[in-house]
Amino acid sequence: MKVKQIFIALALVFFATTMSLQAGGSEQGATVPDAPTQKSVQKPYESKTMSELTASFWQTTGINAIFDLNDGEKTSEPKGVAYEREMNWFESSLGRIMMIIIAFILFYLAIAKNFEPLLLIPIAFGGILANIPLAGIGGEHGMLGIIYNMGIANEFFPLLIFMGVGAMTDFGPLLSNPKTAILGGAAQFGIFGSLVGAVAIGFSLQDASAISIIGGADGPTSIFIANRLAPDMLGAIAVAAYSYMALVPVIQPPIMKLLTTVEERQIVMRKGRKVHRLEKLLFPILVLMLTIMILPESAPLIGAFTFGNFAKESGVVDRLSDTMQNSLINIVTIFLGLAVGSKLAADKFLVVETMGIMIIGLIAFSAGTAMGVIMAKIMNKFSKEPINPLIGAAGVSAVPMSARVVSKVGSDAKPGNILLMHAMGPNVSGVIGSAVAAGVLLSIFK
Amino acid sequence: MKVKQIFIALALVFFATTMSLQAGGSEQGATVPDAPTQKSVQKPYESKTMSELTASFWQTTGINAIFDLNDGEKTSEPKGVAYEREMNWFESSLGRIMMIIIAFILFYLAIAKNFEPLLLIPIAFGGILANIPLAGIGGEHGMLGIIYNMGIANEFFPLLIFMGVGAMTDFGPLLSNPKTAILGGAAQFGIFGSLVGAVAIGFSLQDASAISIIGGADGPTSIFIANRLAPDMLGAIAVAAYSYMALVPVIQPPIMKLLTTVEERQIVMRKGRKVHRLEKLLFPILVLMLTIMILPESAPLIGAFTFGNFAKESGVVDRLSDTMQNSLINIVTIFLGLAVGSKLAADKFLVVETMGIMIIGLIAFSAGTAMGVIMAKIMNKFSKEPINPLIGAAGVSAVPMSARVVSKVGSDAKPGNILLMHAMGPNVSGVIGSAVAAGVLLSIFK
Amino acid sequence: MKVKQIFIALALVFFATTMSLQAGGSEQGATVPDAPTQKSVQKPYESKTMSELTASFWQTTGINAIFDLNDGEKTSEPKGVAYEREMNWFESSLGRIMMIIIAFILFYLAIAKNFEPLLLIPIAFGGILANIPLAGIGGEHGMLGIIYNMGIANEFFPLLIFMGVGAMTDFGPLLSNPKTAILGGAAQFGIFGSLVGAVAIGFSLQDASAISIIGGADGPTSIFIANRLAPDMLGAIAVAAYSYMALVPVIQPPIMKLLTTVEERQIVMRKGRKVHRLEKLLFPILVLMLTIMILPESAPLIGAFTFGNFAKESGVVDRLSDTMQNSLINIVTIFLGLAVGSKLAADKFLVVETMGIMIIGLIAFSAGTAMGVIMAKIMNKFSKEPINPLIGAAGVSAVPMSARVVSKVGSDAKPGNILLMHAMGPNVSGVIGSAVAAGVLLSIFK
Amino acid sequence: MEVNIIGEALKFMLLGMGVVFIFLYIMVLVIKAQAYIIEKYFPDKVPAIPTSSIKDNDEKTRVAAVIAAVTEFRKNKS
Amino acid sequence: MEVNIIGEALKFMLLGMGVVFIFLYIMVLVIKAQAYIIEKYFPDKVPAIPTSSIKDNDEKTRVAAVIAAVTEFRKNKS
Amino acid sequence: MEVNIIGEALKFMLLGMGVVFIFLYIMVLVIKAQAYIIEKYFPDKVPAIPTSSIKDNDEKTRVAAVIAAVTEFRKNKS
Ligand code: NA
Ligand code: NA
Ligand code: NA
Repeated sequence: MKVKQIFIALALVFFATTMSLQAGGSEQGATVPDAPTQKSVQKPYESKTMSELTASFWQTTGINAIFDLNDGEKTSEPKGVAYEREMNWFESSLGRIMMIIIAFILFYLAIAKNFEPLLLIPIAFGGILANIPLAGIGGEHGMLGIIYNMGIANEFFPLLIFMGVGAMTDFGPLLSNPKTAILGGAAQFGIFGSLVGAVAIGFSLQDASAISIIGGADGPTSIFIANRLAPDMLGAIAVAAYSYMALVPVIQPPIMKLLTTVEERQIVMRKGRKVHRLEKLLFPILVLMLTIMILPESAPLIGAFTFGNFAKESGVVDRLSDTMQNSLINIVTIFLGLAVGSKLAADKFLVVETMGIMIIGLIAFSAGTAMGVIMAKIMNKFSKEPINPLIGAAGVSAVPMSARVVSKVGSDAKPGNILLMHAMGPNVSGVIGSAVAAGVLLSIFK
Repeated sequence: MKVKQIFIALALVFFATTMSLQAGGSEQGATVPDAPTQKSVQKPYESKTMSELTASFWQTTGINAIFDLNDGEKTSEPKGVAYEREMNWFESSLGRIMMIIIAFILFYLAIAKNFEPLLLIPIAFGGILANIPLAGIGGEHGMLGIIYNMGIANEFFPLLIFMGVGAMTDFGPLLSNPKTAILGGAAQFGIFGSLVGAVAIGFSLQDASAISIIGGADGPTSIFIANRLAPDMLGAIAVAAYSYMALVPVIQPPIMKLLTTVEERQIVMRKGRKVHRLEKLLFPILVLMLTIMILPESAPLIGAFTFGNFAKESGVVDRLSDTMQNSLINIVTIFLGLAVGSKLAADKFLVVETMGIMIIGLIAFSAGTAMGVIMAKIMNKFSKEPINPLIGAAGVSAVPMSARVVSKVGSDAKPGNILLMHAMGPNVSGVIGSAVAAGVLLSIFK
Repeated sequence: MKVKQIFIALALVFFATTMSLQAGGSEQGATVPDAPTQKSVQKPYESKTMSELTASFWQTTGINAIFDLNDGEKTSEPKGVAYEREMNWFESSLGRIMMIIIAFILFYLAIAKNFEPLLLIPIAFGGILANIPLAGIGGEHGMLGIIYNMGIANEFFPLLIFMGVGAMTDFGPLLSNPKTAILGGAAQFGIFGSLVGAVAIGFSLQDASAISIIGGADGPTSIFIANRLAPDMLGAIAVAAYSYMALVPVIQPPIMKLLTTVEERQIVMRKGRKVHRLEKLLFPILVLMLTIMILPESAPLIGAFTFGNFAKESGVVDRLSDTMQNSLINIVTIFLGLAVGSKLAADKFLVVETMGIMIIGLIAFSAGTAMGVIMAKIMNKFSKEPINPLIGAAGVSAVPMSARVVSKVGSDAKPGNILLMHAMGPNVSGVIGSAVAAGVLLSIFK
Repeated sequence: MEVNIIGEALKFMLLGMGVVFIFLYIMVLVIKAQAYIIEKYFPDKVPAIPTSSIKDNDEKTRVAAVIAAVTEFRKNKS
Repeated sequence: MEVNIIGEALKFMLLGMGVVFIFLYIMVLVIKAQAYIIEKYFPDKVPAIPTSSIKDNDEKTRVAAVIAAVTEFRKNKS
Repeated sequence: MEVNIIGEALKFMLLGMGVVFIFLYIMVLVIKAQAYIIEKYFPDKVPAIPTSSIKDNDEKTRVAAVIAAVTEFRKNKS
């Protein structure tokens, strides 16, 4: 067969030439004086008996690592070994198992309940990987650590996600009925109300601000702010933000029903006016200009968001807009989820603060929902056109889940009453509102 | 509801276990002696009255930043704070507004006139983001700065773009009528002619070389060379190169008409010979071998270009070739555009050199077009087969715009005379020609 | 024309404003005291006569670089100039030509013989680029060096490939007939047998371990392990692994035929049981849990692999799973291939060790194939259900080539006997087996 | 001291909610103004955005065309 | 010394092949146990995995539908 | 001095345009030689490049097939 012949001939030529020619050259090449040695130094390997070898293998099994409580294993830190500390016995054993169980519960919610699977599956899997003993996957040279340093530590991935979300967002419903934007403002009470709560239970003002952004119901914004104001709590904040976003169908409906009467939930809203294409094209630019004038601190977030939206609405760069909405955002979602999951390592997540963050986050979501609904009730009183108070709940953002939840609760109250488009207005203005609130918090601590 | 029960149970277990177990462990975990402190130090927050708070918020608004002329704001530098300098009043106020207006004009050209929207929209949007006061989006830790360091400062993105362009290029028309390659050489007079012009108006030889590459009408090549020879002017050079490429339909036709008679423009060219598939497969390798022998300095550019083309023509790696032509080049285009746009910051763009660069760039484009047409006229004189002199203009590259412009001017002169395929020969050889010229300039200053 | 007017007006405004306003500001802006000088220092250019200029250009041609044997060119190192050394005359001339010829042979195998083109084409092209004199494409600031540092030096790309392969893998055939997994274990004898061979011919234990992993027939695993145990030999190991994977259709059939009778090759296997969807969903999690318990050292590899598979089987994140299987793995394949190819530089590849690595690799492949077939013969003896010994050969992994080869040899012996699905079981368990073997080797040298 | 820090948080709330509402309120005004201006100067007729997206999307368009055709075909059959 | 190093390599082989076989053997047992349990507790009926993948893939689904339709159409024609 | 620097630039032009033309001229010669050789030794018959691209592209192929089918169907109808 021809291939074999070529192969053999090649090998022979190679062998002959290399051997003869390298003879002189190689000693010259082998030494690089006055330079870092190119050959990595290998530890001398000491001979071991078969049982010594087996015993030393046993030391590297996970079973041993988990059951040996005093093995002095170190934490994994994406910033490097200088930031590592020794784990206590709980973190290196039972804590790991608890976190893996939590990951399984997140899998269950994602797959069986379909709660935000695009986020929960990578996060929970990252959580498992981060809790594997000895492997150091969350460390500087581990896969999760590499990804973390690539895009979380510098806030790059959240901005790319925001860009993609911008390219997927249709501002039509908001432009069609602009006053619903106010509802997206009211729901930001979730942020500032929980801020007060957080300082009340003992967090510092800056930490409390970072935590309260969970009330913005917006993953990228939460990561962005946490990274600036309280990087140590980034993991718990991001996990809380995404978990509650996933739990929106569980958290919001009871609050919505509590604050509204059946009659209010049955209110049918009028169809908004038709929106000119030029309005959609100019809107992202207008929002960006407003941001520049009022609140440059929010400009990275709103800049990325409006860039994505402008690219889509321009209609002339569909190649790029499609890429933002698909391959780019998908790649970043995988990476972001895994890297956020790395903060589910027992030594980082199972700390006292986490419980506080989870509680404050829940309060923030509830307060935002409640204030959105209340503001919608007030607007309904004073508005000529009827406003269904349910759409106020969509103001927390959590695009597009909360708008879907609103629509579902609405059609439960009155079958056929589709509120989805009406809820999208507060929903997308809630994204802008959260970014503005984030900018205010950043500007305070600048 | 089941989910809630799970949730509550989980929270209780979590609370109980963490509290009791961490009690002993956490003080051990909290302190990392002899290591960089893990907890980022937060500035102590001093109590402020409501009006102090409002006043200090006002300091962080964009309106204040633009109207306060003596706020001593610093420039944003991707290389880090050590490279920052204080802005003068013009750069921090009126300059920003001028640049944002320029961005709007680029948007108009991209959307309404459809001039290179894939490049102008990201560049112009990046330009707006780079001119936002206080946000530092163009700085080392800002989104644009991160992207800049990721792929412009090291010339990686231009090469990836070249790879994708290679995978999109069909060398068939060139192989079918090889002597048209000479026209792609003549048009490089745009580079060397404008080099003379640039030194004449006072640029140094090395700066002049970097600027004159704009005449190559090739964005990635321009960025590659500017980065090597005159990194400070990279922004203006890249913007000039892409802007003039976008303006090819405006710049070229008058020159083409000036230098040709109506009869010449009406010349019908014969269809080229059929090209064997093997020729297309071997051509990228041949070009690369020639480059290695004559001009290794051009090898990064031509290497990336021929790799893309070879992957496509091999016919066995369509997965990879499709990726180069779509998701990869789209992602890189978004990033490259934004990062180039970051050089539209007023403090970098509104300098005296920029005007010179814009003027020299225009001269370069015009000189290249003219020399291409003149050479085509000469070839038409001496060739057996008729050559329409218009196709010489496509030699500047600017693939595929200038070939389209040639075809349009040709069919204006004689309806039904489609020169597109004939113009593609000089067009793609112009890309090679520019890369060769770039290599010569690099080799001179090595 | 409107555009021109805008353009001219813009230029005039720009010119006027910049000139007048910058007059005061620019001297302030131009100097950055006490900071790294922003303006890169340019070498003063000394005037040259035309013949001096031509002569100095000649010095930068590739022809000169290859024929001038004592030009003292340095190697290109992705780690930076400190790691460079001077080349000997062979490496800087004849060696380059030999390597380019080897690249051509790889092209021939990829295109004409269709052997693993997705890997061989980027690797071979990277090999050409790495052997270009003077261009330094494989160095720290060259395209290949940038990619190498981005994803090979830190083992990131192999893990991403593994993730994508996981998302493409269907464990159905293995779950349907689980005992065939044992065959994927037997074939790992290729690794450990060749380890003995490698120490016998003089490699150190650690180097021998790194080399023997070629017997795992798995590119990403090879790169991962080589990077940990013997980074200096990474290039030759990766090239050997991928080349032999490409040559599976040449290497395996003779061994398979030698060790089996025609009757054995004609054995028809029964169709496996139907697999429940839940089994497929849980399997990646189970494998990961086993890995955590027994062998955390394998967790990065198996973690990435099972993440991809779990994402696919979950059925709720098809966006992400599609991305892993397409745009992400394609992008990484391009980069990985080019970066591995950079190790085909003559100064790195044409060393005495390479010949040893190529020979050991071939032995490893052959030994693995043989032991897989022998184990299948033994299992056939003791099993109630008939087992075609050919499927043992698929245990080396090299997914899915070796399973295809098995199927081909099987249907050659008995037309219509499709063994593909039966061979997929050992094939995918061979991937897991290699990762486990890799973990054992890592744990020994920890 | 603890009362004090809660007081600060309440001030933050006042400032934050104030800025959020002001921002969104100006946004509402700007949207309305823009709608008014565009309706006045670009009534009805489709704006000058070229449909070059079609070039990039001929795949989609073709699929859409096929679907339309098949739908029609099914209708006609039943 | 060289004999010694080969001895070490042989020990590695013993350990390595042992761990590989143990790992895969436990895996086989776990697969069988899992299959037994799932067959027992989730017999036949499709598990609770939602088909939300369809949402993400309506493009594919549509293409499939079109292909089905055209296939049918061709059959009917001939 | 300024005359001098322009002189240098002119020399650069000479060298640069020279190299560009030489490079492209050799390229033209090589293209012609290649065409001659290929025409001579691989006349007409399609070269040995496998059409494995089809494997990667079955989606496209299917869409194309569907389009062809529908086109045919439309033709037949009218
Ligand atoms: Na929000
Ligand atoms: Na050019
Ligand atoms: Na294997």
